[in-house]
Amino acid sequence: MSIYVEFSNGPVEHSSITRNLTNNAHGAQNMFFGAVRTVNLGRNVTKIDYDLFAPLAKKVITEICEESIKQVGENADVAVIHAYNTVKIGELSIGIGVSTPHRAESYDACRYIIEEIKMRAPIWKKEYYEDGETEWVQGHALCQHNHRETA
Amino acid sequence: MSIYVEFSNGPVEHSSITRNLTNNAHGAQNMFFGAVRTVNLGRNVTKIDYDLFAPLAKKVITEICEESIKQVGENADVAVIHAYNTVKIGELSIGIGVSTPHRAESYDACRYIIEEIKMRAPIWKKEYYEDGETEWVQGHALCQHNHRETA
Amino acid sequence: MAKVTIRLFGAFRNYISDESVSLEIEETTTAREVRKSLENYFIKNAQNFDSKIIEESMLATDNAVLNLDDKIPVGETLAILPPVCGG
Amino acid sequence: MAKVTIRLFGAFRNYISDESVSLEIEETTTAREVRKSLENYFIKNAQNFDSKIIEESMLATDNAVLNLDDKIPVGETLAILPPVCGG
Repeated sequence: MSIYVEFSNGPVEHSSITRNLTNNAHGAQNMFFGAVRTVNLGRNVTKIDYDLFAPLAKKVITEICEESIKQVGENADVAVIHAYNTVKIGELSIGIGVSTPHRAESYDACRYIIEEIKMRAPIWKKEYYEDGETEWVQGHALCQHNHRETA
Repeated sequence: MSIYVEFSNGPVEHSSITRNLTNNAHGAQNMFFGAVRTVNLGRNVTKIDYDLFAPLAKKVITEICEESIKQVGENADVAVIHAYNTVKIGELSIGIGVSTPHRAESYDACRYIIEEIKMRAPIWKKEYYEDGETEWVQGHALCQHNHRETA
Repeated sequence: MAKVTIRLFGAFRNYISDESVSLEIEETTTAREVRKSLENYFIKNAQNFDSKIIEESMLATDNAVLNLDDKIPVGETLAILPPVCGG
Repeated sequence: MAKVTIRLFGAFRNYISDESVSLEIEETTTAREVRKSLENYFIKNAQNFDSKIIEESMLATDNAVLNLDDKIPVGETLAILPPVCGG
């Protein structure tokens, strides 16, 4: 079992996830990458600036990874990299990679991690639009999830 | 919508999947890679030789991709690469990549594709063990799935 | 009578070193009959042949798996496909 | 009284250009009270401030999101976290 959590100044590269999955006992690798899309909620996006609270984000994402590994039976390696600062159209804001002996567990853990990151990780994004406007994207209010989990 | 299906003489590279997902309207990429594990069913594996019936395999995998895209609402790009001949420990035998506007669809389509390939694609593997023995791995009997689907 | 070439895959390669087998068949025969002829060929020509693999295998063209009752398409190369395990 | 530094994230950066705000607080106060003081600070110092964002935001240390009734840890830098949308 290994967990690798890192932040990237600018876009994430696919290879920075794939090179972290090297466990020869694992026959399955599932990966998720989030990319900046040209259109969000009907507006033409040109780029996104990501803001993150690094110490807490690292702690929360590591906890999420631990939870996912526990759920699939402990034998899993996980790598997560999230971008901060500017990510342009087509570039990657997040990469998640999970390897496990068999495939079902890799899909399940990878899905769990992205869903929880979206709900719990202290990360924000400011969209820049073609018309020159900008907006901090509406998100999910945080709760004291971590307190409950670690209590 | 695009579908890319290819076969690789020897191991698949992660990058040969990632470079095929370049749709700027797609915010989500899910990928699955199958790797050769050190141990299968309690025996120490040293390598696997893959045998595939190329024309039918390409047709069947393309049909599976089409089905997956239809299931998630048409707006998806898919790339599948399967190895033939020798793949060693830690190397990749298959890569699947799916991009969609949002994440749920990318996971669902990517999962559908690997499950169906395992059941329907005319591909076989011969394991080589540390003790010098070899064995064609037991698999799933084919049925006339394609006939039914396209009827 | 016509000659049909059947390509071998997977575990069939355990039994003979050739990549394909040629059989004389009736032009109007079915996949089931060809599979039976192939079984007889292996019983005659291969060491330790286990007929179980034939029972679990399907004939196919380049484009489709054949139903056992399908007529064999004339002039096409066929393939015998044992149970699959790709991925 | 003690001084507490609160780092600003996300939409809070719309209102002032600083990366953090310093407030005088009572040493035994709660997260709820500090959040209220921060709201007052923004109402006074920022143009077009909408209190809705404060109601949906949580205070946190480097290690944990604070409950509203939690006592503020003395001497630590805090952060005010608006609703999140990572990934």
